[in-house]
Amino acid sequence: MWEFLTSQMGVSIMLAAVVFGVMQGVVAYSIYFERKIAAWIQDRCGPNRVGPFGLLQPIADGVKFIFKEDVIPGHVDKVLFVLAPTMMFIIAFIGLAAIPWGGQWLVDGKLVNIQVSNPDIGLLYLLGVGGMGVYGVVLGGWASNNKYSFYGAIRATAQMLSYEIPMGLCIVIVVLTMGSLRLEEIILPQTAYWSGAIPKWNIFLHPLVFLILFITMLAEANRAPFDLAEAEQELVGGFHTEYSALKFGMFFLGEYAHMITASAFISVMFLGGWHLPWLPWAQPEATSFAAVIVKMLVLGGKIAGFLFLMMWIRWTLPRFRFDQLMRLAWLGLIPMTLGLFMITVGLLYFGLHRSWAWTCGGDTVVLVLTLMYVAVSRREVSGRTPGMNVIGVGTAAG
Amino acid sequence: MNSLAEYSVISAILFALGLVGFLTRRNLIVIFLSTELMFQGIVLNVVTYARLHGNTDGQAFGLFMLVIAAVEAGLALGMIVLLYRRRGTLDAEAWSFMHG
Amino acid sequence: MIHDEDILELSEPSLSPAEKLFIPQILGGMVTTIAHMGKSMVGQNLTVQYPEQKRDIRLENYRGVHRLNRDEKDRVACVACFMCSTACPANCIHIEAGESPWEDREKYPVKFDIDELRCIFCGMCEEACPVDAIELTPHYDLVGRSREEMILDKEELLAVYDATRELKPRKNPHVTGYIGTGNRPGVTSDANNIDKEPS
Amino acid sequence: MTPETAYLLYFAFALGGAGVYFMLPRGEATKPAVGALFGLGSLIALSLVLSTRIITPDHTTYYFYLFSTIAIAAAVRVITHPKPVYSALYFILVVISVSALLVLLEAEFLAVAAIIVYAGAIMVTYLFVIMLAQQTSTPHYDSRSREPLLAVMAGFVLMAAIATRSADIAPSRVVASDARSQVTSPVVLVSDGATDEPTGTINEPLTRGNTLLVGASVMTRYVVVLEISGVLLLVSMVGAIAMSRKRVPMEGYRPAAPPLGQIGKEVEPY
Repeated sequence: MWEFLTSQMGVSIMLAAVVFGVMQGVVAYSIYFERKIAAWIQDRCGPNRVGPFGLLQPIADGVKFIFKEDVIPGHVDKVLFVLAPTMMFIIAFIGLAAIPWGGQWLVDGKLVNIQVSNPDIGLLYLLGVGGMGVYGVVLGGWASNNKYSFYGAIRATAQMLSYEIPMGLCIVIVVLTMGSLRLEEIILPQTAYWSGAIPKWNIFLHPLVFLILFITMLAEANRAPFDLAEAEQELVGGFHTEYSALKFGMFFLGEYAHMITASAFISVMFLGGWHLPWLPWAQPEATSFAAVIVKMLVLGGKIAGFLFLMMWIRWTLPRFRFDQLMRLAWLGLIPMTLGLFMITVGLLYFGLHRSWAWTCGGDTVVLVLTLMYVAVSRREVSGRTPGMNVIGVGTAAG
Repeated sequence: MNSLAEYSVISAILFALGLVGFLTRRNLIVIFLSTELMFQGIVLNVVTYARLHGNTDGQAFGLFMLVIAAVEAGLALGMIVLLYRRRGTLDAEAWSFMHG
Repeated sequence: MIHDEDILELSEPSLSPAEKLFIPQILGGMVTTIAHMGKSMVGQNLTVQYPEQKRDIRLENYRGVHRLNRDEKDRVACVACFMCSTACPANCIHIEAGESPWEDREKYPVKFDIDELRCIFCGMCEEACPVDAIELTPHYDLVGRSREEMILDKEELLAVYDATRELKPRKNPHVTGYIGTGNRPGVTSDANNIDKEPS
Repeated sequence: MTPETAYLLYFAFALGGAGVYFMLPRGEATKPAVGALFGLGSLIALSLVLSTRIITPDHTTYYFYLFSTIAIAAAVRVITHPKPVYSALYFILVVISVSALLVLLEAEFLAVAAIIVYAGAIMVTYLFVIMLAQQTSTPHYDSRSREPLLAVMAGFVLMAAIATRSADIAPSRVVASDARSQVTSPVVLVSDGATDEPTGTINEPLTRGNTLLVGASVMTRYVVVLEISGVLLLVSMVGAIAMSRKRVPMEGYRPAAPPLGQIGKEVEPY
């Protein structure tokens, strides 16, 4: 039994169970913290009725979601209506399978990866899973047979398709820099130090790419300020207008699980995953069981930091308008990432892709060019440009 | 361990099913879906034979096939949208007068 | 009619490059919100913890649940004149009048129902009442499990009076000349003095 | 392949053809249950044929059966489901299960690339168009197929032809034609003792990283193809934009105006 438990497959199975179970709780409590943070930012108290400091609120919410009447409206496409929240939930969770949680564990003289699966193509797997994430929204919106839901679905589709391009390009830049698609091999070079002090995290190497990837992650996870698919003021509830009870709960949990997956992903890509400088437990050489736990906690802390950042942004920024959203992707992020991509390829050719001065110089060049473009561009934020409403005049009725 | 013949049988089935769909269905979108189904069969077949040869040329061609599929989808969907706007229907027979 | 001088022409503010880039503005906004968050986390928020804490309200003119006042002999003060139900914009007052068993008035309400769900708490009934028999109390947390329960009849309205008598004593209506139904603490208006004079 | 297995294979395809014929939308005459029954029989017969090819069953065998069953069943539903949205969703299922088969063939990179490109991008666009264009009620052209019998016969005869031929892989020829291959890995050819016909089988996995091999192949031998496919993508982008940019009303043709104020009654919402 011990033999099996300490084999790679046993560890993977256990880790899958643990991650899935723990993530349910984490997701539930991230909803609690979202409400708390929102309340604090708005000078309120937040949930404080159920249990001390309202800490049992997620359980109460869960009970409510389960026991409420699960309405399936008569006019919906029933199969897809039921399928959509399930897909949202599952797809948000399966991305966690490729995350390296705790480096390696030396047990009985052999090293075991603390990772559910360590495929050659871990990054691409995450990208593929992320691309599938839109189906829950689209199907839910369409199956509801409700105009508001449908608008939400259409917005989500266009948004995800647009933001997948800069996201993919950012990932390609990281892959070019690190030279591997395996997540564990992306972490390992990041555990070295520059001049013995600063960890070689990719965020220092490519700060602009990190920023852009974070923005696209927000958009992919349907988070504010990119949550146009569920814009309450315009679309009632967007794609989940018709949903109630457990199905709505699954949409809700799916959104937060998506945030966690995205945070874990970006931590691994840019913040060294489980690595923390100067902490001997969180170094690749440490392979004891305690080190594994510490590494998991470090990665968890980074995920929590990103979650807090996302919540902070959500309760600070107003939602984008749709044309602003599209312009940001197509005229802002995609040209920037293309420029960064070309610079990275050039640096790779000369073997300078891991040198801090050159990569940051490249990022600065792209940033300065963007700033110059923005400074000379005459577009205002309102999006009302001269001649804009000419489009569409004189066309046939569709 | 399987022999590779099974994979090519599956790919043949996928291809032929795509063909049946292409011939019978009248909805333009489903017709194009059927061609994508045929693509899937072909990709599987190509990779199977490449695996048999022990090299990766088949996977390279699978990748190019993905490119072709993307190109086809882009153009086909653009065309379908155009046709739908003209006629308000997705029926392929609505355009049968274009023959000759 | 909108006059030309009332129209205010607005144009978009022109944005600096930093504002067009969003990022400095976003960072400024995030600093603001985190400052608020820090303040709230140490307990400086404005929320009233409702069931435990209650906001101070002005007892004299808060428009909460209705009550039917009793006069000095604990009889219902209403004379069933239908002024309140006539004045009610929501048509929530239903009165059935009967011949009064007492000598000092002709009619009294046999039934007096107020549908608190229809009521809009405008206070018109209070204004209309010639004998100040109907009043709105500072009592605002009225709950019920059914619609029927929310229609208060005469006894319930009188019970509201009994419950809120201490909190908001009945005004001394000089028109009726009833005495001894209480005085409003801290109010030394002419009305109080006038009411006392006949005694 | 012995004649017996060949006949069993033909029988499986005949059953499958009947199943697809019954499942194809033919208005009132559609009998999905009967079709599903035939299809089940066909799958069982097919698995009997394929099981004769198994040399040593291991876990990949079970995965192969699982994912190929899903792929075939989903593919049948792609072409037979009267609602295009469901067709598209079943197609995603086909893509995923074919990707799983590709993973079994140790082509992980292509598998995930297929999921990203097909499921992540192409099918989303398809769904987008379907949802914009299609009502929830099934229009007549979706509930009636065109010449189902002839098409099924043609398709399944073709299927039988290809499948029978490809089940007879002769590895000696294969190895001979592989002489010029640059990137090679050990291929062990194991003889199929039951039929005394040789069958190509891989006992050792590709040693180097799959992505690396594909990348080397694409970037060296097929770099011209890569460039051409890039140009093709550009052309299609230009074409798609040019096509959908402007709406050109046809000469003298007026689209039927939708009845006003009837949404939700005569006209289903979208």
